[in-house]
Amino acid sequence: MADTQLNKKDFASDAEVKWCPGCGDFAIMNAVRSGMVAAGKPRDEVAIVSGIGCSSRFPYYMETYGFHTIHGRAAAVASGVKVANPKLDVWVVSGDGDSTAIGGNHFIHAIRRNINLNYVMINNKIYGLTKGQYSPTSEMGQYSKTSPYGVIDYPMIPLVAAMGVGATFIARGLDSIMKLSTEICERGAKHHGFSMMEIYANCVIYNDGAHKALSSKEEGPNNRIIVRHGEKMIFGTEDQFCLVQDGFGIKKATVADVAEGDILVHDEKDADMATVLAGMRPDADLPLALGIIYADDSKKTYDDMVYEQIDCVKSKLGRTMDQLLQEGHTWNV
Amino acid sequence: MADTQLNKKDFASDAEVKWCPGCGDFAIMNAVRSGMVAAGKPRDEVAIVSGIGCSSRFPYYMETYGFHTIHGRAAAVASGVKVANPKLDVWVVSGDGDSTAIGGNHFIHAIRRNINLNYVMINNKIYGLTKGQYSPTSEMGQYSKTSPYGVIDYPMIPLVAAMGVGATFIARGLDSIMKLSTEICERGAKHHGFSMMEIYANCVIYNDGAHKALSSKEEGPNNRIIVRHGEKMIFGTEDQFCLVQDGFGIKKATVADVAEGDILVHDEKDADMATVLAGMRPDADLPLALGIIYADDSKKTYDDMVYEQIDCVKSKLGRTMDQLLQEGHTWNV
Amino acid sequence: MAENAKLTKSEQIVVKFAGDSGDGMQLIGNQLTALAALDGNDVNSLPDYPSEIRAPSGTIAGVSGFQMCLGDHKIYTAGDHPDVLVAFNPAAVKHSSKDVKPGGMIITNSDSFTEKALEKVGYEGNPLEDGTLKGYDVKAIPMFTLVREALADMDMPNAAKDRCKNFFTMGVLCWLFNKEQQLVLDFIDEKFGAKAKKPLAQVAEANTRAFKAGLNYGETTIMFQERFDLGAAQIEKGLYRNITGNDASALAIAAAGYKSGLQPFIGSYPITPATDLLHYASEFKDLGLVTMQMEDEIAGICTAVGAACAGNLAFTTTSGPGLALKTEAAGMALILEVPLVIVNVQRGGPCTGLPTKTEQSDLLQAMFGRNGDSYMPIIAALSPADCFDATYQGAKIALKYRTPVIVLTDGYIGQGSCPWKVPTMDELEDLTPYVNFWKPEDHPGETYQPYKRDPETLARDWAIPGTKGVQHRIGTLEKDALTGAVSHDPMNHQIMTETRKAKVDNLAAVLPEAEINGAESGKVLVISWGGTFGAVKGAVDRLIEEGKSVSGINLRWVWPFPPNLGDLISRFDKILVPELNMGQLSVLLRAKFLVDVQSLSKVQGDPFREYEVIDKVNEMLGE
Amino acid sequence: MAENAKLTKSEQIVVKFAGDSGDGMQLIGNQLTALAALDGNDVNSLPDYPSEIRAPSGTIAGVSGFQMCLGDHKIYTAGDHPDVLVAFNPAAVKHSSKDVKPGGMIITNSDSFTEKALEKVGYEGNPLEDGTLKGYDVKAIPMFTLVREALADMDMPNAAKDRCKNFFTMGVLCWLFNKEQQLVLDFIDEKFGAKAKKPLAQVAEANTRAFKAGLNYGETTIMFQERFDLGAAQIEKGLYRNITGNDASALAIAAAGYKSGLQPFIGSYPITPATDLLHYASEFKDLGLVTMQMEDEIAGICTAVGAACAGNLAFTTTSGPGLALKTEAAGMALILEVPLVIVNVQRGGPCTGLPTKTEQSDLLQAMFGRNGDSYMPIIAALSPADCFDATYQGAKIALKYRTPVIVLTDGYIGQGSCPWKVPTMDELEDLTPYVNFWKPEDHPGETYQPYKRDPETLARDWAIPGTKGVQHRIGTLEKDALTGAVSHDPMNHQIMTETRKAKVDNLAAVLPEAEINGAESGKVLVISWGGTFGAVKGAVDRLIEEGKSVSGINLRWVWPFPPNLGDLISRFDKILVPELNMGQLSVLLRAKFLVDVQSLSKVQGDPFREYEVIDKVNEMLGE
Ligand SMILES: Cc1ncc(C[n+]2csc(CCOP(=O)(O)OP(=O)(O)O)c2C)c(N)n1
Ligand SMILES: Cc1ncc(C[n+]2csc(CCOP(=O)(O)OP(=O)(O)O)c2C)c(N)n1
Ligand code: SF4
Ligand code: SF4
Ligand SMILES: [Mg+2]
Ligand SMILES: [Mg+2]
Repeated sequence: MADTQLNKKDFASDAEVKWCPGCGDFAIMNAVRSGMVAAGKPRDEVAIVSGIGCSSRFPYYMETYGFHTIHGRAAAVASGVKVANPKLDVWVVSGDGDSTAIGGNHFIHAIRRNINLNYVMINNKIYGLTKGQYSPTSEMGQYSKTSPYGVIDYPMIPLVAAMGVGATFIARGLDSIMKLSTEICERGAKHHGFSMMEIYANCVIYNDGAHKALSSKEEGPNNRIIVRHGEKMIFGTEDQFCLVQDGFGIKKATVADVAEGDILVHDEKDADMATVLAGMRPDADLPLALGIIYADDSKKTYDDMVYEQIDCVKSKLGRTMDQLLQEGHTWNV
Repeated sequence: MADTQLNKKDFASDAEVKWCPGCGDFAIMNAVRSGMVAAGKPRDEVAIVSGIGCSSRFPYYMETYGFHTIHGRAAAVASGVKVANPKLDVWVVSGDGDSTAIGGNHFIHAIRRNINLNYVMINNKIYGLTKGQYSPTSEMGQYSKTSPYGVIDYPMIPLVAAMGVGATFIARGLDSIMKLSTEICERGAKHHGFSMMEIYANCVIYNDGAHKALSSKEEGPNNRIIVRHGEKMIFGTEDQFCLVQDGFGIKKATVADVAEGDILVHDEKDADMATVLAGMRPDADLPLALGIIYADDSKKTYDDMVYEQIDCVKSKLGRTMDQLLQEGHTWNV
Repeated sequence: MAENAKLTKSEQIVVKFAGDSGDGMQLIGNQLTALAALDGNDVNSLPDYPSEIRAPSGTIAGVSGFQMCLGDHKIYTAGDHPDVLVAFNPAAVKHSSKDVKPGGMIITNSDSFTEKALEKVGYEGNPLEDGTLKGYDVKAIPMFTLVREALADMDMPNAAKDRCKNFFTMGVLCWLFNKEQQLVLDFIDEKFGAKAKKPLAQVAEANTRAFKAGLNYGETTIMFQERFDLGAAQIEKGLYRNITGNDASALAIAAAGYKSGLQPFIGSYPITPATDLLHYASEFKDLGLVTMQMEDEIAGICTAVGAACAGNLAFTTTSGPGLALKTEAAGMALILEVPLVIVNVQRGGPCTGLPTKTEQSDLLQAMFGRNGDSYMPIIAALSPADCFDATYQGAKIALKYRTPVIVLTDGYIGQGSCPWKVPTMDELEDLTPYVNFWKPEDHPGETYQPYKRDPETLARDWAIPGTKGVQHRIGTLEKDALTGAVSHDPMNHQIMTETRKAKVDNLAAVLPEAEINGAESGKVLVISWGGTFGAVKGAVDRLIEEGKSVSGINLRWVWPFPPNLGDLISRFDKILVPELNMGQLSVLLRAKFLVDVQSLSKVQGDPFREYEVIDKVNEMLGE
Repeated sequence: MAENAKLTKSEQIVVKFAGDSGDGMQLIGNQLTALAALDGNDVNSLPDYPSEIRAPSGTIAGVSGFQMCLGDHKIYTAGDHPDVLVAFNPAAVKHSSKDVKPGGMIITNSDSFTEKALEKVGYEGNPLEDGTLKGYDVKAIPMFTLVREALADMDMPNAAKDRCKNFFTMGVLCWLFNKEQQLVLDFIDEKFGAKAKKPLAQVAEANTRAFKAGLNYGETTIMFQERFDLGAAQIEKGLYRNITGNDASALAIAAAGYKSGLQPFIGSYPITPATDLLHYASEFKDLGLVTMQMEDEIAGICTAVGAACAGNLAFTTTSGPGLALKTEAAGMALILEVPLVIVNVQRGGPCTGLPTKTEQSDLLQAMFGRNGDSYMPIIAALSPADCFDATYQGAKIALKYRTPVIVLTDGYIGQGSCPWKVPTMDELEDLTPYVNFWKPEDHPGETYQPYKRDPETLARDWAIPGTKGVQHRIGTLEKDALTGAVSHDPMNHQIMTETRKAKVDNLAAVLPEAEINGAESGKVLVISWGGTFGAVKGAVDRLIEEGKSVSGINLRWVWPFPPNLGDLISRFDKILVPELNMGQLSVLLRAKFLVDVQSLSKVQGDPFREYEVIDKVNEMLGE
């Protein structure tokens, strides 16, 4: 099969997909396959690394190289894969628990280093595989097996955390808006640097309806905004709402009430704005931001710098192995 | 000794302080002692938890309870101490490596939970104890024992990362500005919630002069700004510079060039502004922000909520141990 | 017609349920357990489920099983081969029929034997008809048909009606095993009736009807020629409750907190198969149990260490890969010499391995998986109910000796259940004597020395933050043997290393002696530990009955060994250690006693069957 | 006058330098090492420094030491008691003089014996005058005075001049040990002269003058009645370099990459005493060695596993507490069956323990510190120079068998140095035969099966990402024995567990046999491993010389054991295992061979001295 002709189905392995019927992960798998098509690499130059979790079963279902590693360490393993073999297109698929709980440290440091990974975090706000404990992204008050009286941890907002450590690309999708997820995966795949793609998913078994306020036909459009570079930030079932700047923050307004020029226009290269957008939450009467919130290709990637430095030192020092072994103070017996 | 009469010296243990002469940690120790005096707790109700590093030797020098634990885990151990015994005044002292490298995960999650800890991160941008390797806060290009050709990791800005996971108090000090460090520790000690206090320190042995651009008499005032709630943000050797808003960000201006009303006034309760302030860096032609950048007492602490929940469930269910043991389906033989 | 069926007195019956994972095998198994237990039988059970959350239904991979043994005497395992298999679909038949005793009964839902279902599992014909199951006593019951009929006038979707087949089956079994129907009716009432947390009147009604339909089916059809009648077991009088090992550990944690006067504290992170412990314990907020679900296992143990330092009774709970992550911090508890109980519910390894399968392969990790010379006591629970006692004892020793203690259970006993005689709080040993925090007022004129020790237990003098006037600093660097200050003195390190080892070694002297099952000397001694207890006990009992020169010992404390173990071992010609690992206890026994222990290894995610032990012993006896 | 001093032929001389940590004891020690080695002596050294970065100067706690043994024959340890102690201040005298051989020489800087300095260490009088050092041959030299005089006309601060006392001392020693002065002059030139990286003409000049002043001082004063003259050692011809164990490991990593044709990769996190390895390796960018300093140890090993998966030759480097954190991920390499070398430089434990002190207490952690049954080969380096070979061999076995391998060194050999015969790249074994990635073009008509194995080594067929057409998925759940797909099949797990164990066990057959030092049978066999090699070798040699029935064996591969070990052990009455731990190898030997190994334990942060082994053997011989 010629590489150029690949389509989504070519990325499907023949392993039986074992998620629960109705699980949001199915849709995301589809979107990622599109992303891979967009990246344009042949399947044998793609590697997917995952941790442990329902979502982390992902690699088995993809006709690429795949490593289903250990819980929380996917970002670190993938960093090794990418730096060791930079010509590979390396993806990470990881759950909210895998990424932000046990994997939190590797997650933030991979972002900080801007390693050129395509990172898909499937956020169902619950630990699915272990049967329903709350995660760092679970909501305050959420009931779960380990919070029978309600969660008392404040939730982490992964994209805000990502901005806090210098992300160069953040995007948020929703399992039920397939077109958007696909768009995100395609852009993420092409972004040169760490592409942080958070996609909300529904866990039908342990956290069913967690994203209903966003996905419902009636109320969804009032609770979310899909941002697009250069476009005005208007949303709502009837495009009745918009976003306007409020000091260093953002507030919601009714389109009818504001001057057109005051409606914010999305600028995907504005890191400060992106941080504020990523942090918007319906419970603060702001829509959840979906779409490509931040994308900046101007920062060098870690993996590029590794080899730049090697080349630079090579040209400066360029020792042979024998020279290295014999360096310093030597003598003959 | 009556509790009320405590002064700084009362918090000095009789262990010999073993930092290198000239190490920035000495000044910070002094500031923390002031903080403890301000907190007003008797010494036997104070516990200091540290990780491993030069800075983490801290507890030995303090006449309080002290636990010198393992590398990177101070935040987790301290969380246990505080939740187990909430009447204690619990401090953490940790290095930049201890906090943001191996300890990164516990650090961000303790902040996210808003556990009522006083967290002093001594940032010398180097691993001191292990003799000079770069840390996640080291600068791009910095030479160190493990970066003989220059660091290629982007630095983490701990306070921005802290804001990214929902910090309720962030402040930054500099070892050489003793008064400010003291002020920070005093306020931090009194903040109800996680008090994130980053204090830059000079490691005279392995990273001497790392903060020179900030501390030098000539240039320092041009490279830093001490922010104070309600005050205009003006800085410079001759107060010639100021900060003005620029979209969602901040830019530097010359006082002479801007209308007085355009000069930003610091609002320590504005989280969005705080995030931008915390991220200012001299290499982006912005002064490094020092002082109390963000302080918001309105969020409940995790430790408070633990006991609120316990009380609530007690009053609702209030089983005895025997009732618990006998719950469910029982039968007599 | 029921009266025509022969009522056969049985000593024990092995029953196995098999069906789709989503089909509630564990639930129905637990119901029969309760039913039998309420009726005075002893019961032991063994769940067996796939590792997928929802493996595709109707496939072999998706089959869940639940095997149990009911008896009129003490039952130690879930039995070897089922006398009765209840297999709800073709996949279950294919998966489990081969295990059934020759001539054993297979009850199945013939309505589920559709062409599609048969095809899905690779049956060419219908095994109920084509002789595939020759040699078994097959009862093909059209369960859906019968249940729908019984509920014909109820306004429920068929799918909901079909779900009542489990209670229909309970009806059949209730009749078959001659159990008291009222018990099941009460159960339905409790679960769905007016008194339930969430009353569901329709479900109660439907299940009641389905259950009665099942009962009637047994009585009125001529399908069953034989009924089983189990006498009551000779078990201790008292209040009983069916309990899983994980739940028992959770209760022990709360109880130990209560009886020590300390606030119990769990710092943990979810991991299969230890999660249920945390789930259940999280419900005990009203009893003041603090549970912190942390960001990872390291944080879990570290908060626990912090809580211990602050004077709580601290626990951390996990399974193999989690224990691997906790090793450095376990060393912290060890060198700080604070009490900490690590409950490790073992699963199949290495690495992620077989998360839902049982194994005993963390023993050597528990022994040696830390940097430096760092010994800790290890106690192993031998049954679900025993998890209570093992955890409670672990807490006691941790407190008394100021040491981390590892409690080993495994997926089988952690998730399996058995009847448990519920103790009253009064009966439980008082733990307050082991707490004795150092307070200046109790030691007039003395200066507090953090590492001064009790000469007998070697427990150090322990003062917690908040204690007036004795603030002090300790850490994880080597410490002076008295003051606890950092010490790099060579001889001090030697002394401290030896002292830490001696503390654990000395414990042996006060531990109960190992009890021998059988003669005090002989040809073969079989040593069990943890979950292998049941199979070994059953096997040795049978071998002794057969007059073989075989005895058994169970190790409750796996480290240190009971003081009389060496002596007992020396009185036998051969020693056998069956283990669900590659011979880990064997390594410890061989190293300690220089005896050529033979290891019977099994790493198949499944506990031993009695016959496996019996066969091996017979082989060793040369028979 | 010099000519009056007697030139005594010596076989070996033990010298110790002691002074403030900031005073460059290690530097001067290394200089003397180089000087002696250049002159054909064999040398072995032992640094000993406080754990504080900068312990307060002039205090006992702040004393750094560097002991070395120079000889005309192969030298295996830094010697027992110094013949010559060079103590630069009163603290150093107080700290180290008690170790000096009776009648031994103590050279000291009398200018440093100020009242304040004496007081600081608790000397009531001046030990140089008040008889405290009776029984020693004390050479009190006013070094500052003499050096300042020699540099009188140079425009330098006195503090800088005083720093030249080290080269002054080198001058004295050069004369005392009858060494070629040109070597030192060359050295100064190389280090500070025109050819140096950062030429410092003034420093070069000052040190040259100070050195010559020292030489002259030896020659012209009547202080020394005796000079030592060491013959050249009978060591192999070739190019030599003085090297620390950590540096040797770093070089081996680069070399193994080169000789395997793979990109070498280190994923690591700094930890004492392993950091130097990472420091040095970080300089090898021009040789294509990738080092990633990660956020923690777990990330360190995980990136290394990722790099291995991607086809690099992957290493991770650490010390005890770091190894504890890497356990889960080490299991990942094991179950994925990818090559990975874990270099662990052991230090004093448990927990943070004694970071700067040596110990061998990670052996059982290396063996068993992982969840599940998870065996890995373990190789131990026996000297600083041997770290090269041990690391290289580790890489070879990792590649050949597709397995993680643990290389154990320790603080003593990692940071200590000795002369190393530099191999040429041509001499090193070619590692490319062990790489053999699976490529479709080499296997026409075959389907790639990730877990198909080489029948001999049991190494699996290994294809890396980027290989055309064989994309596949593997993970850390148990895998099918052929396809590598997730498998929960009970017998498959049994087979895989046994196969993983067999892979390591089988390695024994191809490992070199254990070589015996001495007779093949006798009364006492002393078994050394890793860093105990030197002391045991020296001790056994001496005991054999004395005609005792004693032999020695060194274990290079600590797991699996060499095939002939059991046989050799059985030929001796008693077995002694000296270890810098509480008897960890003993546990393995006892369990394996059921022999009553006696353990000589030492946990004092310090390697064995020969006499300690000799005393113990004599005790066992009943003498
Ligand atoms: C070291 C370790 N700790 C814990 C676990 C148990 N575990 C497996 S997946 C998981 C969380 C899964 O949640 P998430 O990452 O959100 O994935 P999801 O299943 O929701 O897709 C946990 C706690 C493990 N496998 N390994
Ligand atoms: C598990 C573990 N890994 C690594 C180390 C080694 N180590 C000790 S302190 C330290 C870093 C210290 O840097 P920092 O936290 O910035 O403190 P500083 O010494 O600069 O004050 C490291 C890497 C350790 N002690 N334990
Ligand atoms: S449990 Fe939840 S997350 Fe897991 S497969 Fe099922 S629906 Fe998806
Ligand atoms: S090494 Fe640096 S950080 Fe450590 S004590 Fe010395 S000056 Fe301070
Ligand atoms: Mg999830
Ligand atoms: Mg630092």
